[in-house]
Amino acid sequence: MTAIFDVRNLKKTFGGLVVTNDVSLSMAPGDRVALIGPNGAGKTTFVNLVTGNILPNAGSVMLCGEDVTRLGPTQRVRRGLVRSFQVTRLFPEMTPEEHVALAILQREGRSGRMFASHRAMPDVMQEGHALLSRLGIAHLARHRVSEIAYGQQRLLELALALALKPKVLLLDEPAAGVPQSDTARIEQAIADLPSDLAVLMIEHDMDLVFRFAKRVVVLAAGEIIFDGSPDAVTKDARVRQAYLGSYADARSVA
Amino acid sequence: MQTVFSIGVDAFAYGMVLFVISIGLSVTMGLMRVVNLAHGAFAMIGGYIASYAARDLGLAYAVAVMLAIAGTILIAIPVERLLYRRIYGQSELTQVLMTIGITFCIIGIANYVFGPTLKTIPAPDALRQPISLGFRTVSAHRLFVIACGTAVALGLWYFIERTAFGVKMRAAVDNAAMAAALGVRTEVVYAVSFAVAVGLAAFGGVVGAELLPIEPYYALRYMVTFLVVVSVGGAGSIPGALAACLLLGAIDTTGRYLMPEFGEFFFYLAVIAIVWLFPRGLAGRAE
Amino acid sequence: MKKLAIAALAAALLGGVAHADIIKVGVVGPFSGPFALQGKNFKAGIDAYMALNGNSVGGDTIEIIYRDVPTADPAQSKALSQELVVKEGVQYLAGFYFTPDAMAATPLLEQANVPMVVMNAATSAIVTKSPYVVRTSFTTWQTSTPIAKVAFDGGTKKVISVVSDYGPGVDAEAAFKTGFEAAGGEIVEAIRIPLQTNDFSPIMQRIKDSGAEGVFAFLPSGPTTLGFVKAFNENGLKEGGIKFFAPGDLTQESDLPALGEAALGLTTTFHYAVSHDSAENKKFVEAAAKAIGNPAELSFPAVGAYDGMHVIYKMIDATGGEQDAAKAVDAVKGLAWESPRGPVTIDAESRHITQNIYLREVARADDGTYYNKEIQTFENQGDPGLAVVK
Amino acid sequence: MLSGSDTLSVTGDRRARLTRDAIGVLVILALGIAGYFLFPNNLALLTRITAIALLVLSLDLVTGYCGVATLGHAALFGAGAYGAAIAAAHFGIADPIAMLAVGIIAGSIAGLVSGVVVLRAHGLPQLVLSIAIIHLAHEAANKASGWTGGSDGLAGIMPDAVFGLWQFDLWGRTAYVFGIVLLIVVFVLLRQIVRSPFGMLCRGIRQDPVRIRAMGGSVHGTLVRMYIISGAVAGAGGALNAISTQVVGLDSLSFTLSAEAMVMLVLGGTGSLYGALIGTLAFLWFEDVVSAANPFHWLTIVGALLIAVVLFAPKGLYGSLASYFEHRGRKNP
Repeated sequence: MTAIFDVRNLKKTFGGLVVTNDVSLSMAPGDRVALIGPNGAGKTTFVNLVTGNILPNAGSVMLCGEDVTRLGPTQRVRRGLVRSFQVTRLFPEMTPEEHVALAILQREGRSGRMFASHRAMPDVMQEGHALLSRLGIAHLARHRVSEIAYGQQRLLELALALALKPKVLLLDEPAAGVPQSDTARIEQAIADLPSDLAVLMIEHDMDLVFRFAKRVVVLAAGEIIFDGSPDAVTKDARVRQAYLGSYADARSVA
Repeated sequence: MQTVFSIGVDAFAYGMVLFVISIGLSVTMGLMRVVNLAHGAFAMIGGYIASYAARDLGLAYAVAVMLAIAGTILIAIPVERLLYRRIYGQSELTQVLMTIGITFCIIGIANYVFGPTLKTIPAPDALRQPISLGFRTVSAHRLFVIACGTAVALGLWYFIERTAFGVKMRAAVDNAAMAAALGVRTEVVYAVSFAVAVGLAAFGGVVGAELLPIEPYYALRYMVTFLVVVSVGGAGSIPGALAACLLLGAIDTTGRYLMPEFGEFFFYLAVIAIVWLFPRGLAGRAE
Repeated sequence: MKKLAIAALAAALLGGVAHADIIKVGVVGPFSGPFALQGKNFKAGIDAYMALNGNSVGGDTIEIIYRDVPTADPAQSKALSQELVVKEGVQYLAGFYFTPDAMAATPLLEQANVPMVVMNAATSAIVTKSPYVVRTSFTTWQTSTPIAKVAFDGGTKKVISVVSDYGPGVDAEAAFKTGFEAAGGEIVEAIRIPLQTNDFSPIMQRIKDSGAEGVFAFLPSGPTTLGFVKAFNENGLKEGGIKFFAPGDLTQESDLPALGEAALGLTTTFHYAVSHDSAENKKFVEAAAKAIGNPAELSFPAVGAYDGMHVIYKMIDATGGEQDAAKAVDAVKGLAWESPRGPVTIDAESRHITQNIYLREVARADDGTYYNKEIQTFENQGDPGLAVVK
Repeated sequence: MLSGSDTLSVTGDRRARLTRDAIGVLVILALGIAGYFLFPNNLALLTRITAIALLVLSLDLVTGYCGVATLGHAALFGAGAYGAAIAAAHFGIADPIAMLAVGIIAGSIAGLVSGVVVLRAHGLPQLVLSIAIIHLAHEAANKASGWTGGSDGLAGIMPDAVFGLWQFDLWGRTAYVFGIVLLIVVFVLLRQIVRSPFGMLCRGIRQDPVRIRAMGGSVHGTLVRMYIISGAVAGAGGALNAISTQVVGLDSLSFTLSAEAMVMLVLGGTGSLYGALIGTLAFLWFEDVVSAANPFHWLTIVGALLIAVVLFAPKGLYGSLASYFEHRGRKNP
């Protein structure tokens, strides 16, 4: 299968510090890849490089065969590269209905319309409602986001990403901060993601990683030290060293 | 060449005056995160007290300055407790509304108590002499203000960066909850910081009165100038404020010398250019 | 008998209507904000006049209604004037410290049948905007022209002009330039500085570098004037023998305590000094000082207001209290009287005040206060600025 | 409250919305008519309030809906006022509708320019950019006295009768009706805009611009567009001011007016068109009453009012009222 998302030899330095070194990662439609790595491994920088918030010193990012390395974040989103945030970034004064409507309209290039509210657009309302129903938060459609529980906000975060109909989806710790009781729903939602979508999930929770991923990529000190099956990852010596080493370091610091 | 030196001296002196008057605002806006439009009002109160002490009571200049600082802080304490405390951490717009309200009230009261005329603060004879620099003369008062500015800059820098209180203050601003958990009494920190800011305002109002004379409308007349220099410098940064004052002072002075007709254009175009290049101010930190 | 009684009653009633009216005068001025002092002077002048001349004319009681326009704001001035006319029913509009404020209200006059008595605004053109405008103050041209002659005759041939960049400043510059060049002098440079100027040192340097023997200046009163005069001294221009010329706005009495020693010896020309030596003025100063509270705050807008009230009283007298703007204005054309500032006449054609302009010098009185000492009189000066307007 | 309404009826929604808007328009209209008959002698003031209300509405669009802090919004208003006035005084365009159109265009252009500049920074530096703009605009108008009349103001604006039928009169009746109609039209258009996808996008930007970018939305472009719309509204206000007072002064391009507009907006409550209207009405009415009662010391009383509002109605008059009723509504459903 051809790669829909292809990162080649990405390199980023801050001052003299190399934070991303020669990272390559390729994904095909339908891939379920988990990106893991100890703290400070450069995951955040990698996400920012991929989404276009910062520009690399070398290397390229290809999306559907197009070189998007020099494009800004919004351009990449419009080409189908969508991310979710590790800490929910929603509009506290707006309702879930408005969130998804905005995303749908944005996707269709209709967000600049100045007359007629989204509620007068049956197609948008139906699609939005279907999406909220799929994630089980339709009953909250008209509550302010500031009034709904965090677990449900995480679901909405997911809904927002889906409303953009991405080709490649970056999930940044989708279950972070969610109470135990709600994680099942989020996991279910992730399991139900469209099968042709390429999903890259950054996650700490190894249980979730094993249930979700068909492939695991390990980032340590800015380099990819492992790229293979979930079964193999725990047996890999470098991975063990990276993790245990860093744990040992962490303990000595504390 | 002589003209260049001459402009340089004027620019430096003007920049330092701006610095002495505005730096208190940098403390409230940068360290306490309060858009304090009433800064000029406190400077004005200081000026009135000094004028009353020196001119009507005939006290010595130094005594008048001390009285002005102490008196202004004294007046500011209830204002802080009753009003400012309500707007810490509120939105900028709310702070603008409250502090403009306070400014209006102070203007009205000053107008009622002191009348609408200009008030001067008689300086000692030593400060009233023109002093010759060889190629030109400057008033001794300007040199005095330059010295005051330098002293304030160093003192404040030491206070914020080097003393235990400065550490607490920065901690309280960065994360009030965390600071409180560590045993910092944030309301005390805020009250002291506010007193420092008001004291600086009063001091600036008094020593800057030669250039910005005291009258009831003082509080609004120079509000924009204070706001601009502090923001251009990057609120909360002393070196930033100093740099902004000297830079804007230089641009203003040069512009007024070379093309006085377009003085205002120079100043504000420079402001736009600086903010365009440094959208967070000269010494702005990432937010 | 009964008929007679009714007639008497009717006469009494009618008479009552005709002779016990309240005539309202609307006064627009800056009563708060940066120019509150000038508005305060308006009120002092009006109060003084009413204290000395009673508050009624021919049985009609005069009532003053004040409206505040803190800074030049023509839209607000027009709205308030309109409100004074249609809501309060004023028969006379008066006051107007700023030219744009007066200009904005002139279109109302004819339709409203209301005369306007300008008590300060000093741009020549105002009186041409409506036949119902009468001015009892001065124009910048009127007060700035004589100083040009004084300067030239005093031996200063090269002058630099420095004015604030706004209407009155531009007027002053033009008036001085016209007068000075006509006399044979040379304006080496004419600088207009922004209204918001805090530091005048660069300007002083510029004056020094220009090689002029004297400086002509016009700036708004208050902090700007203070800053300019102080800088003039501190930068050694006074010591350096550079002469200082200005119309009297710069050394108005309310600024003198603050200017203090720095102002000593400054020469200005103006239509009024609080120190003017006449019985009429003594009476006025006494009453106005009482009205304003602090005598040190008294300055020229008070006399404009005082004489403005005189004109309004004459108008009321002439119309018998009826609202008739044309008749009222006609009645004061050519009116001459002894004002606190000296003999004055309302010019029949321009409806602007013809008056003496005095050359004065700031001097120190025995009690240590400063005052404008009149040293020369230019008699019966009209407004040279009107020729330029036309 | 709409909680638990799983079924979304599009037509029902629309009807509810239209009803709410109709009520809003009717309230303005009723107030307008009441003003006309109850205060027939204050129409000049009421027209001025209407013109300033347009400025405050316009400010609300960028500050309340987009979160842009500006103390230079009078630049847009002044552009409209001078645009209309110059068209009338120098080019003989005296038809009020045409003057209005010129004002709207001039305001939009000013909106574009100041939008591009102001949006360069955030927070305090942004405030300072806006202050710089208003001072530059003020100075420029002062310098170009040949066109603007400089500090003397631009007089000699003689608008024709509206549609050739209604002359502008001394009592300001025509100007008032003209203003109220303009306000209602603008209000209806703005209601549409703030509820449209575009308005939603703007509100999103105010709450979290990063999220908008992550949705592929253009923050800068959207804000500039809103600034242009805001300029059109402020320009209409400026033109109304020029038409009704027939004189334009430098005050219409002043920092003072900008700051006052901000005070009125915050007083009423940001982020709501009603808040902007209520803030303007409350502030100017209060100012008029107090300054007529005591022309010498009214500023103190206005100051006290502002302090009281922050202490007792921190969300502004309308905002606090709305949340009070929302609160009550929730307590007693």
